[in-house]
Amino acid sequence: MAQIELRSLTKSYKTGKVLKGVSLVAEQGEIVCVFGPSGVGKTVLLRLIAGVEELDAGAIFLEGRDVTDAPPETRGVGIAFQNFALFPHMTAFDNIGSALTAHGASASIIKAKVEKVAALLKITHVLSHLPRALSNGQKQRTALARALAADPKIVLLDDPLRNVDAKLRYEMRLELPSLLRASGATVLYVTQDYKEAMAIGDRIAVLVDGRFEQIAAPPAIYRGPASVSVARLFGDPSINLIPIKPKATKDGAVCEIGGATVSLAEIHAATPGRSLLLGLRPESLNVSDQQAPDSFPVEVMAVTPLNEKTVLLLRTHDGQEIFASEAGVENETRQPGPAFARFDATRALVFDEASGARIEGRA
Amino acid sequence: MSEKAKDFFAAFKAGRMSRRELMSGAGKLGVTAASANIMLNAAGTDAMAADFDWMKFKGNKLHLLLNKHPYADAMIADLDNFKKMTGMDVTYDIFPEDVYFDKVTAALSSKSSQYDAFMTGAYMTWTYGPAGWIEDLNAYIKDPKKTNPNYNWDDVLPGLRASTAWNGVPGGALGSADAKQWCIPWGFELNSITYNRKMYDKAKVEPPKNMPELLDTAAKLTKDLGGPYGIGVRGSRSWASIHPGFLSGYANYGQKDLTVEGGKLKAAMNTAESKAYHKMFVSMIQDSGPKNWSTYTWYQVGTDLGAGASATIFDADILGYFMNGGDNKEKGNLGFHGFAANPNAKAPTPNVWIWSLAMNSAGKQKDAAWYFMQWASSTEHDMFGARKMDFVNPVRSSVWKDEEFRGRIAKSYPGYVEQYDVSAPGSKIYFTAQPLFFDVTTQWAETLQKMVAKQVPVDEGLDQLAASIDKQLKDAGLG
Amino acid sequence: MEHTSPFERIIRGVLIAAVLLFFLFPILWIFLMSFQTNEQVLRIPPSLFFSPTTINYTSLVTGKLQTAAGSLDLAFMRNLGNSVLLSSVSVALALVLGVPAAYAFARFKFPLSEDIAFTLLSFRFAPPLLVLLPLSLYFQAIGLDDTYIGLIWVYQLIALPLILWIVRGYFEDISPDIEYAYRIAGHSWLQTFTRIAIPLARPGIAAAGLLAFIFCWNNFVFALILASADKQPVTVGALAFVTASGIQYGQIAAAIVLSVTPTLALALFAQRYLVEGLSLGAVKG
Amino acid sequence: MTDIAVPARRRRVQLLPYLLSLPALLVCIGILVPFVTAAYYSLLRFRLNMPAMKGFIWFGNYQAFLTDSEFWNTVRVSLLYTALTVGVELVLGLGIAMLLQKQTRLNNLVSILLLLPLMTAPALAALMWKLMTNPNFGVLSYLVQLMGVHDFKWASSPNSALFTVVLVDVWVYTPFIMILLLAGLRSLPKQPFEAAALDGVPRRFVFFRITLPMLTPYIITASLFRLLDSIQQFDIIYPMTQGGPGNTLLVFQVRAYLEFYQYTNVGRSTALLMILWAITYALSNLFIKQWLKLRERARGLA
Repeated sequence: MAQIELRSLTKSYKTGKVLKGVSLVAEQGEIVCVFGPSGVGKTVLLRLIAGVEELDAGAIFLEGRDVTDAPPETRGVGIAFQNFALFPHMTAFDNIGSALTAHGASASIIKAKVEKVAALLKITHVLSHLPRALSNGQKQRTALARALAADPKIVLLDDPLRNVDAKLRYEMRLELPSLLRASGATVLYVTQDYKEAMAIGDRIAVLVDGRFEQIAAPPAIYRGPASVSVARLFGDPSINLIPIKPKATKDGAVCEIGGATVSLAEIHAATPGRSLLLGLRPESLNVSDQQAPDSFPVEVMAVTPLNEKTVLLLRTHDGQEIFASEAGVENETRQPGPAFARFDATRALVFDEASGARIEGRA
Repeated sequence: MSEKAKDFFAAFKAGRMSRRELMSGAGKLGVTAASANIMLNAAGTDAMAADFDWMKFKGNKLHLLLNKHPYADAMIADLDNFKKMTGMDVTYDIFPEDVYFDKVTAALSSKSSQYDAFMTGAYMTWTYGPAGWIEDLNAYIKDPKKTNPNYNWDDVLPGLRASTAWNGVPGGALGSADAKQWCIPWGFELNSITYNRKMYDKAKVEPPKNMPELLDTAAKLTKDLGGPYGIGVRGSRSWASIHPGFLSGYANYGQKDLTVEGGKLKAAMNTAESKAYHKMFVSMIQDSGPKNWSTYTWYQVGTDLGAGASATIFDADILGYFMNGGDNKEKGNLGFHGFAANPNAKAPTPNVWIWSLAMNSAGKQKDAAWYFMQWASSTEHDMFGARKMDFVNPVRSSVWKDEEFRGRIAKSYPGYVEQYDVSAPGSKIYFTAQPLFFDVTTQWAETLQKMVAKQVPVDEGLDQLAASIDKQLKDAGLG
Repeated sequence: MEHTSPFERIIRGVLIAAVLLFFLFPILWIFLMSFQTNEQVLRIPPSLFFSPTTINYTSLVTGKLQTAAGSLDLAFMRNLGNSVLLSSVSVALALVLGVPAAYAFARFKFPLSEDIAFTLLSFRFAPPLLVLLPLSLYFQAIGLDDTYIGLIWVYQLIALPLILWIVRGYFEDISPDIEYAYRIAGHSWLQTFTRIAIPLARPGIAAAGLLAFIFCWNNFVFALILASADKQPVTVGALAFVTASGIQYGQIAAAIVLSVTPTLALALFAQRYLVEGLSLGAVKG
Repeated sequence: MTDIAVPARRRRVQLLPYLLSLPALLVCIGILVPFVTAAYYSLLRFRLNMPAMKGFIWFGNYQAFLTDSEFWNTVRVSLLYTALTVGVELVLGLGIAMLLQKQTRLNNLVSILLLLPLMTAPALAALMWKLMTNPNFGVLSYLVQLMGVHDFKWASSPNSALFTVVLVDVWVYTPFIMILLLAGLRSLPKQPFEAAALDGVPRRFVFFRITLPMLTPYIITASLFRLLDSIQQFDIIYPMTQGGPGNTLLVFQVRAYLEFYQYTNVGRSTALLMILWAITYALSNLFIKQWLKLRERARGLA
């Protein structure tokens, strides 16, 4: 049974329409990351589901029940806010226990459950503290514990790692999936960090311009983004987009990049003359001093070694700047200057320039 | 009270026992001096009860609005006798004079039936009467079914009876044949000189006999005493600053506030004589008056005299009377002196202030209220207050003839009775009765303040005042 | 501000002393006066030295005033009781009415909300006398004339706008997510309001309540016109010492001292909240 | 992803906020019925002790004010009094608040003690000040004399009357402003000040460019409430001078009080008060608009 079902939710504010028909079905035990750029309405969506904001149109079903008009306290969800929203006048224990008191649980049950979830989140030692005495990480764990304490069937997490430091974020990214899975709840996890989404989500629902542009498992989204906008959101540096006009030749489809002719995958032979965007992930670009078949000449403008990779800024001969990245930083010989770039045509993504939709290149 | 005690008091009442015998005898019976007073008057009220059904309104509850004043204190001290005699209950609200009349206006204008009867001055009835807030008491006084046969209305000083009766016509003479009796005189004040005898002896001056002398004496006192100032008069921005000494002296020069011609009112403060009088009065304050004159009310004038900060006051005689007693520093040092401001006048012409009792038109038990009023203004209560309490000046001629009262005053307040006897014949209300009384007097006080502060010369100030008042009279359809 | 030179500290000390002198000298003088007889008060020149008497206090407390004119009954303690009753009930009512309304304006944007909020605040604009004149007529007609209920009702004009204004701002500064979190956890709106919103706004409510209490306590005109002697508060009642035979300054001083005491006690009690409570909220943008 | 056509939901009418705010509104409106009555009275020639001349005269009472120099004097005095008291109290209150800004036990105690004048009812405070400025027994008069000023007449001279009542008002109400501004100062964020201190920015610059702007919302609120009380002043002036000497202190409410309770001129009294109301309304509106604007801006930044 679908635990969460959203049907064409729309919501607008004075400043404009934020959600323009959002639909989603999430199954039991599934972690769905709602991902999208900031300000796109991810938080609004969570609030609609939690019932603290009112829909303009659409319907929400939780655990098979229509809760569109139900007040928040009857929806049976657990939520953790981005700003934690702990109750400043209650101890961490009472904060976590608040979801249990509402359902009239006995003191001993509350104690047992709070301590269990606190142990899971490693905050047992601060249970008697007031929020103002907690560190940011402890606050964040308390907020999570509060969301999980009552064993809700549905958990909504609003960018819970945003306000914690990098180290903690990294740790939590590793811990969270197993923790959430152990709870057995269906989780909607809002984030604006694609890595986080990919690390945590069973599926990622990409919210762009008021709609889910794509809902799919992380690798599928990365490899096969439904559109330019989705493709742009994944990857760092982000995907290179080069306008091309494929031509059909006897050897198959080709296009011109920076004066050189480059082969495309077979399927694009069917789209000659159309304005397309060639999407090249930086890591799929191969930069070499040597000219090779299907390579195109570039100028290496800058070399930026990062920890685990090196990012190159290239300029094609027709003036377009693109990024390439190479694993590792060992290749210290890499110098600015003329070079040749090449890519694997079967892994290149091709989008229709007008609609932004991806043109399926391979199965 | 035991029967024995009752007989005892009855014996005194019948003249078979002297007062001293009564008091010592009462002591032996275990009656304190204070309750002896009440018992004594109980004997009086017993006498009053003859031939009248005082119990007619038994069980009624009256509610009074009273000013914080010795008259009210005297009434309250005697109130148990009224309750006993009539079987009525009486409660009251007391407010200090500063806010008392505002409270009365508030209560009456809201047509509140809360209060059955209340204390008032005659001037106020010029507002309350036409507004329809108070009853014409002639209907009660003249009705033998309502008024006990011993009430003896004619015993009340005729000047006071007239001054509290008005026909409601703007400018109409007080006490005219068609006048309505808006209130019953209860106690009253004459305006005269009270002076500090010690200071006068020290400065070697005599009590002044007229306005020019007063100016000289006050100036000399201020100069010679080195501290106290010469003359205290009221100066606050209120009608209350106009009506005591100021208007008494003004009237003595034959001046009027307004003139009435053919039913039309006209301001009369800008005559040459008036200007001369104002100049004297103003320079008297400037030279020898209190520094804070423009905030001076009854209280400051009295307090200064009692505390030895001033040597003389030209104000109510009873203010001097109060300051000569109590715990005042200058207690016993004060002298009293009737005062004719105009050297050419034969006798003083004090403007009077009459504390009176009036009946609320919105009240729901008027006949019962009248029972209270006639008791409170009866000879018996008047006599009790005059003899035992500070109920001066009493309004009944029979009380003024009472030797015990005169004796008590003569002993503790030397010169007071003489002052009264000189002042009384010429005393009456010298204001013109009309609805704009408070507008006119307040503005008059404001103008006086400006003159004393030298913001405007006297002549010019009075011309402006008269013009402004004429305009207001005209606007109100009176001028 | 941390690095203050000794010179600056001295200047600060002197300034604070000067401020205390200006604001507390009259209070101190009144306090001293309350232990003097009228005769001592009215000495020329005034003096700091006197043999203290407690007569003013005993006469206030026992209700018997000995004056030149004899013994008078005083209703001062009753007046004090009236003040306590009128002010505390008025503020309590204003809180009961005002806090939910303040919450509504802070949390919900509903049609006419700003208009209603402004209207409520604007009750402070109406000159008291303007309302008072016809009010006494209406009160007479509907039987509220000279009743505690009538007075408490009128006192809402003083207390309610103040409480609304301050508490509304305070609520607005509390993150709504905190309340949402509680509701989503399964608590009803009312539980959330009473267990989260109100406790969190407590400093603001306490501070606003205290200020409203002070303003109610100090009111003079409403009480003067609308209350009879047995219902009047100390502000009007203290005038009873202004008698025809003199002003009893000693007693007025003692009355002021006694009348300030309950409010001062309340302020000391609420001290923790006072500054904190005013610092968030209304006052802030 | 295709849109499933779902009809727009009918918005539920939110009853709760109305339920929460209506009782307060009703209680106040009940009290405000008299306001309408008063507005009507102000259009009448209506003097209680001359019932015969009662009649509807439209804006006759108001028109009469236009040419009445006494009225303009009242407007002038009221505004002057308001400007002086609010101005002095603001400056003084801000100064004291800054002295007490640091959270120490002593400063907290001082701030509570300074509230004492506010707890003294103005009506009683006026009575005490009247005694303290009495030329004979008054301790202040005595002190002033010791300082060699012999002819200072406090409330009794037109030259010093305004000074005296403003002094009493300042004494009573400065603590009110002080406590609001103290709360404001203590709630200001610390960073800008620390940064300024590190950069060695002059104190004066910090005060005018950082402290004052950040404190503005508090200043507006404090001034608004003081303004409302000050322009409607009655409790201090009436007992001290009844509007005198002359017409020096004849502010709106004192004059209206006399017009009603002494002259029983209901029409003129209510017309005066309606004008006072209009002035108050306009001034408050100005303040509240400003306050809302600042608030909006603060929200926008958040």
